[in-house]
Amino acid sequence: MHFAFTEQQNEFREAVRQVLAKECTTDHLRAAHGSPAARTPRWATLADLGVVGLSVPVAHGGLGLGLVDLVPLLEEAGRVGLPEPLLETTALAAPVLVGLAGLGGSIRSAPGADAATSLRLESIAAGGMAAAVGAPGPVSAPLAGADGADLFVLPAPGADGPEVHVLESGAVAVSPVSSLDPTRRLGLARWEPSPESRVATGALAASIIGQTADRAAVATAAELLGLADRMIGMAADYARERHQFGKPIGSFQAVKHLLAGAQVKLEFARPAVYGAAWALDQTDPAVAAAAPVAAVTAVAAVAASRAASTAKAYASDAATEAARVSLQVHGAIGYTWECDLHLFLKRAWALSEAWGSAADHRSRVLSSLIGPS
Amino acid sequence: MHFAFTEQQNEFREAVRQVLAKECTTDHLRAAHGSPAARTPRWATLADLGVVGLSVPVAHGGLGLGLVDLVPLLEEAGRVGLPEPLLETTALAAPVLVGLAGLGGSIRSAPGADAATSLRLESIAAGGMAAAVGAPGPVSAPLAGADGADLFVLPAPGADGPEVHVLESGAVAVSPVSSLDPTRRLGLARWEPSPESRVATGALAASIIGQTADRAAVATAAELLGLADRMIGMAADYARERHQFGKPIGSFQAVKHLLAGAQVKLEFARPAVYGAAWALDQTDPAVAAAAPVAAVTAVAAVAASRAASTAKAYASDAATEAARVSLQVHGAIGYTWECDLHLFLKRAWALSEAWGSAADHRSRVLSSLIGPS
Amino acid sequence: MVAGNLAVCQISTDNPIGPGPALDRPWTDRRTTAERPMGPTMDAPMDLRFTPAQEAFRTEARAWLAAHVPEPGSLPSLDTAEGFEAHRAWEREMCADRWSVVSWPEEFGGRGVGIVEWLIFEEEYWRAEAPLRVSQNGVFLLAPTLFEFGTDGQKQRFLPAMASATEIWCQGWSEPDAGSDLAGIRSRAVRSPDDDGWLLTGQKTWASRGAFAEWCFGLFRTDPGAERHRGLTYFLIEMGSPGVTVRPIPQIDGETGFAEIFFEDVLVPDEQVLGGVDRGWNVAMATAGSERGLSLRSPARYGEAARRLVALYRRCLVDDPARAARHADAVAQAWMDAEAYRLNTLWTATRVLDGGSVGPEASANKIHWSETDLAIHRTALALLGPEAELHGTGTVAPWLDGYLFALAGPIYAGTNEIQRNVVAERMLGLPRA
Amino acid sequence: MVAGNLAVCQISTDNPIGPGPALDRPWTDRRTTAERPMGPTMDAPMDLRFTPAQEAFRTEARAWLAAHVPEPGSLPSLDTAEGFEAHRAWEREMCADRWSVVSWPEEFGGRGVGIVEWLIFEEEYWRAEAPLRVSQNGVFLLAPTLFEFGTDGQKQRFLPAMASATEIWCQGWSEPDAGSDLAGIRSRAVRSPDDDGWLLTGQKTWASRGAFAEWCFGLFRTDPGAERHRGLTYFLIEMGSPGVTVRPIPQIDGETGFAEIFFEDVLVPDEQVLGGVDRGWNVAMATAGSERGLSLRSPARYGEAARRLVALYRRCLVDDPARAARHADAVAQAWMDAEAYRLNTLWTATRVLDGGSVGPEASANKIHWSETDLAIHRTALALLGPEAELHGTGTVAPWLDGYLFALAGPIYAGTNEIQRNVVAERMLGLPRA
Repeated sequence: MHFAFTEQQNEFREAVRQVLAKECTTDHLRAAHGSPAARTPRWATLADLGVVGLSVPVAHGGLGLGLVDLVPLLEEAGRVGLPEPLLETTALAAPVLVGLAGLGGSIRSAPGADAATSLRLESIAAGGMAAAVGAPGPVSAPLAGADGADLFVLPAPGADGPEVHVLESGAVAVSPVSSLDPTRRLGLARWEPSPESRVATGALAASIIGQTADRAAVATAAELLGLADRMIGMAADYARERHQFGKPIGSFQAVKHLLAGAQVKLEFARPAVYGAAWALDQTDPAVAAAAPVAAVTAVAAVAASRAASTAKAYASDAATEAARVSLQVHGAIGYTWECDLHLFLKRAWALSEAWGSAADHRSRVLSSLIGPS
Repeated sequence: MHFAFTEQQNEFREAVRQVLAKECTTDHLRAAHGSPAARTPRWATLADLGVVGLSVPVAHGGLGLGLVDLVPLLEEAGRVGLPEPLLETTALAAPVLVGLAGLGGSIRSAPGADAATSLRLESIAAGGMAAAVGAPGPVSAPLAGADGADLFVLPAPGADGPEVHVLESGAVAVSPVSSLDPTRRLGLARWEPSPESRVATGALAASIIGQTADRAAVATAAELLGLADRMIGMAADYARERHQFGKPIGSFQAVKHLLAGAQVKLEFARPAVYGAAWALDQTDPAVAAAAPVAAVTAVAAVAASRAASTAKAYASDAATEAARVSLQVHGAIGYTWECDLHLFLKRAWALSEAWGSAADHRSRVLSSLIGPS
Repeated sequence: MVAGNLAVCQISTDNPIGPGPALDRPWTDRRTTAERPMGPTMDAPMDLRFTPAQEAFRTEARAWLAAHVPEPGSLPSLDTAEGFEAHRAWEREMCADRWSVVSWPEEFGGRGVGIVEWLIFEEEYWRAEAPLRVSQNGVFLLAPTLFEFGTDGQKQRFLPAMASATEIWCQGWSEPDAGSDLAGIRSRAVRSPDDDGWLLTGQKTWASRGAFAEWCFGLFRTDPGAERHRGLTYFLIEMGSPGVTVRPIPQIDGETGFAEIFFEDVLVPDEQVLGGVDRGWNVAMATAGSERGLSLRSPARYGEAARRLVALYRRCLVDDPARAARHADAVAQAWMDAEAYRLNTLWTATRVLDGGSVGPEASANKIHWSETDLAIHRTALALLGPEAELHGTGTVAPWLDGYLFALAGPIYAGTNEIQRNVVAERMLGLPRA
Repeated sequence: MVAGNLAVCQISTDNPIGPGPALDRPWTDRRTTAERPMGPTMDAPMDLRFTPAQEAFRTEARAWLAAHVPEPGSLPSLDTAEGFEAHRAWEREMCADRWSVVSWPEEFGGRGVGIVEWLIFEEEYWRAEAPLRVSQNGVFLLAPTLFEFGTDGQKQRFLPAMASATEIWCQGWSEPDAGSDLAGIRSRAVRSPDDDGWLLTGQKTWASRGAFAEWCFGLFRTDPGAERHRGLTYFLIEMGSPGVTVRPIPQIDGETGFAEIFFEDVLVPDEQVLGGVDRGWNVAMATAGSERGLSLRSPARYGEAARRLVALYRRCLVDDPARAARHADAVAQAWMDAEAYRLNTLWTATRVLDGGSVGPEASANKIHWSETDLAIHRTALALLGPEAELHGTGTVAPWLDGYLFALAGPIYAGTNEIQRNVVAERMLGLPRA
């Protein structure tokens, strides 16, 4: 039992944190709100650092790492409200392609995947492709990151059950849908399923869709951790500076206890997210090799899925509580456009509902606890 | 629109409050915990004051008043944790008998009810009969006030739907069941339904059972108001006296806000309970005559029932919050047998679940809002 | 009466009496008010129904609103210059038929009706989905103070123009360093050189409607020597006066709900002092009271929102029953919170009608309505699920905008932290820190 | 390494580099710990599984417990004289086979295993529904302090007797006027006339196990001149000493969980001073730390309760599906709270294993476990509904007793209000009042 990140992982987080502190300031963020885009100079920088290609096999120009390696970086992305689709591209799309390419178990010494997949993986690692990934549910629902995406991974109902399709931007017509947070780049995707675009059917498609939903839950939860930490930090800073009744408002117990409550929620959300990332990696043949090989049992898969839901439920609640408390502590100033707080509030609200709300995941957890009945 | 108690009602409350302040101290309460009983000298005093017979027609020795008149007195009963079955006898059993006796609409100039019912009503008013009343649901459930009751009003499943039976203690075998609060005098009632005991069947039985449940919800809510007020008051007193860090703990914002939160819940529970009592009286032919006559429409009945559930849900939450907060403010001392607080905590916990919990009633409210679908 | 009643207790406790004749027990006296020697409505039996006259008033209001209320959502936002004027026009239209300030005396443009009728009007107003009240600050916050402290001249001068929205008011309370700590006000007023009035200097902020209003009411320090709550004066200031600069403050939703106002030696004549020099704090507290008390947030506002929430839930039951089930408890609680607020308001209104007043209950009120507003909108967004972020969508926008506005509820009009202090200190007698 | 890493950032931010060879990016170095020049376990990949050795330890513990744990509920209550002895006997039985203090060195009766093995043992202990630990105060609160501050003589004298429950300890922290404000302690100690030790005088309260314990550890003021936190000394006191009087305090459930202890010139020899005269506060804080930190509440306790809650929910699904549905969300949340506590404990344990320590996180921990305990039991009672008050009933009693105990959670070991202050001040850097 060793439940901690490695020095490498911590160094990587620190490096990315320092880069984002410079490249993703709230000024950058405000600019992105004005003209959101998928691939930016910042995206290129992240690609150069190896962040974008983290889950792409080494043979295809990536780092061949897993969700445990990615989660700390997603936390940092959340902390700065990173506008680019790191979650969709690196946490979701690339692993789907890797799985399809049958690189499982030997990810670091990849045999040739089929040509198209290889090219796409290489392009992702090089920062040349940003993805949007569809969630299970109504095909008509707006897609995060769709507006400006190069690559689409889309589930669709097929003749014999669910199917998974992969298309490039040329084959998908996107009509933008406005979100409270413009950097979400929501869009409605209109496209024609075809034998060429179909990459999986039946059981394989179902498992890809399920695993993608679990990875999305954990990756989104990781971003929410960073967002919560940022909002609590902003409120604490403000509470130290702002004076009323002749002292810093942070010295009032009411303010202390508001922030302490949010901090405790965050403290306990973190290990839940890290543990879920580890559990998912254990059930991912493409990554499990990294850790001492573990046979992926059905039981382990169910437990991993439950861990993913626990992580998302906890992180969603922690982030919405941090948002509520941070706004209350800021008072009227936090309600202004000038104050940076709203940039993070809006993203936190959007992500807390994305890929399943806290309540949605709590009911998933309970069903899996009482088992099929 | 005049939403207030009359001077008469306030005077009655004040009179009862003063009597109970002397006759139902925490010493009396501790004694009652040791040897709980249904009819006591205190019960006689309440009968003399007209409290016990409040809902009994004047012609039968009562005051012929309604739930609006009784609610303030039940609040006072709750405030002192009155051990005697005022709720079961005066709020529930007597009105059932009145309804059966066909005294509706002319309650104050009662024509002859059948002999047995008249005798029972007179006996109740004179303080000679204490009742226990069964709730809808499993017949096997323990009955509040059963241990020591003289009169039983019991619903039972019959050949053609629900039935209501009225029996005296001789006809019912009661095996006591111990409760966290001994003054609840819980008991399992074993009895044989018979044509003699049967007083209502079919629609009449159903409506008696339904109205009794609504009245019980509001009457219990009223006792919970008194309990919440008592517990908050005890905590506020303690917070003024108890010093830590060189000042009264009540001067710490954390303590202030705990109690303020509970107080706000209580403030808004009160009118909900009073309004529900008024609504039920409006739909009760035996009482409606008191107010300018109102035709009891089905709509009014549904609204009254919803008001009753709103009252119980609100009062249950207010009382459990008051209990939690009061114990937290008292700290370790509140956790001791010596401190009187537990006498009220235990009753509040029991009553918050009795006749439907807050959650039970919230779902009743919602169903009635969306209507049959 | 009370004496007699006490006597009874003496007897009944010291040695219980038998069930004597009913009249030994005053509360058993069934004579009606008319028949008994006793106060006015004080002794009317509890009755939550409205009188025929009140129902007639409702019918008249409903009919007028049905005929005049613009298509819901058809007016541009209150927080744009265009929308501001559109809302001003709506106020004029209401005023023309005496619906803008129903509870005011007729001489000032009202109908002289009571608080119950005002509550009825509000119910109809919200049910009709009529526009937001651009005159709110003046009508609900300043007017009560004017009626209480204003001279006849001031009433004549300001009330009719307020009723017709010819003059729209904004509030000059908070300052950058005086928010929760209102007594920390630094803006000051000194006598003008010609002694014909006061010269105001300083900065006010969070002035709703401040970007477009014609007039502003606010507190300034007239006695720099006096401590905190003393030495403040309540001024009525024309925004067009030389030396007044306004800087709109864009808010979280990008619109400019409020503004900063800068005063530089702004000359204000003596007749625009409300309630006397150096008496501003007491005067202002009257307004703060009404702000947190009955007049600012009518129950109808939340009752209507709760009604729409239940409708949304009904739709969700069809679209996504599992999601609906997960939030059923919250929907019921939100509806009950609105209903409890309605009943509590009727309870308080009756007390006021019977000669009572609204004390620290106003703080409990403010906590309740602000939390109710949040609960209603939070629950609606939960029912909308992933759609909740789609602020461009017709079904979503009202809930999302409403949520953003509700978020400010626990902050403005005195933060809920301050209100909890008031409840603890004034209702429960806990010591000040 | 860090330097190299910073270098990379410089380059990549100031002018982005192309995807150079992997080794430019230290975090892409896939060499194993063994292969790389680096610290011990520090760089082991994340792995939540237990080692084969640890699993073997679990198997051994499970087998022993299966063979020895008395029928659940068969022992009389810990808070009765009879039950106290029954629980002491159980501790002896565990000690005989070295299961009473697994994490202690073998010389003192333990197995010298690590924190992970201790957590595993706790999981098995709770899963086996084994008796409550009557030695808890000594083993979990005093022992860590003895190991840190005790002399060899003190360790030899007290630890083995503690491991075998021959001597059971109670805690003498709080005083009637020193609860949350522990530094307000008034009980004092003065040098004995013959200068052979100290004379203790004063009153301690809320001493769990105080009614029956043989020994007591607590703080007394040895330097009346020094202010608050200074001038306190940590004493180990034999309850049988002349001048010690115990008054049991019946608690809310009628049992005597704790006691008041009165000291009147109680002679305590110098060798029973722990950690040096006037240094008591620092010594005590170490214990307070472990009380709120890892050692007091093992995750297994809540994991097991959550498991029983889910079982209760499953039964409710059959008996009363509508009720079950109303509380489904709370059941899931309670289970997740216990699970999050387990994961957070493993996270903290790893940090400790890697040489880190438990700081103010201990306060966050205490808030979380106390609220989790309440949530689990409150939800269980909600599922039981009207039955919840039936404290005599087999299925109900454990939940009701557990709820009453959980209610004390936010109060003892430092109220949650105090803990929130610590979190705000030490984790978020907010200023002290």
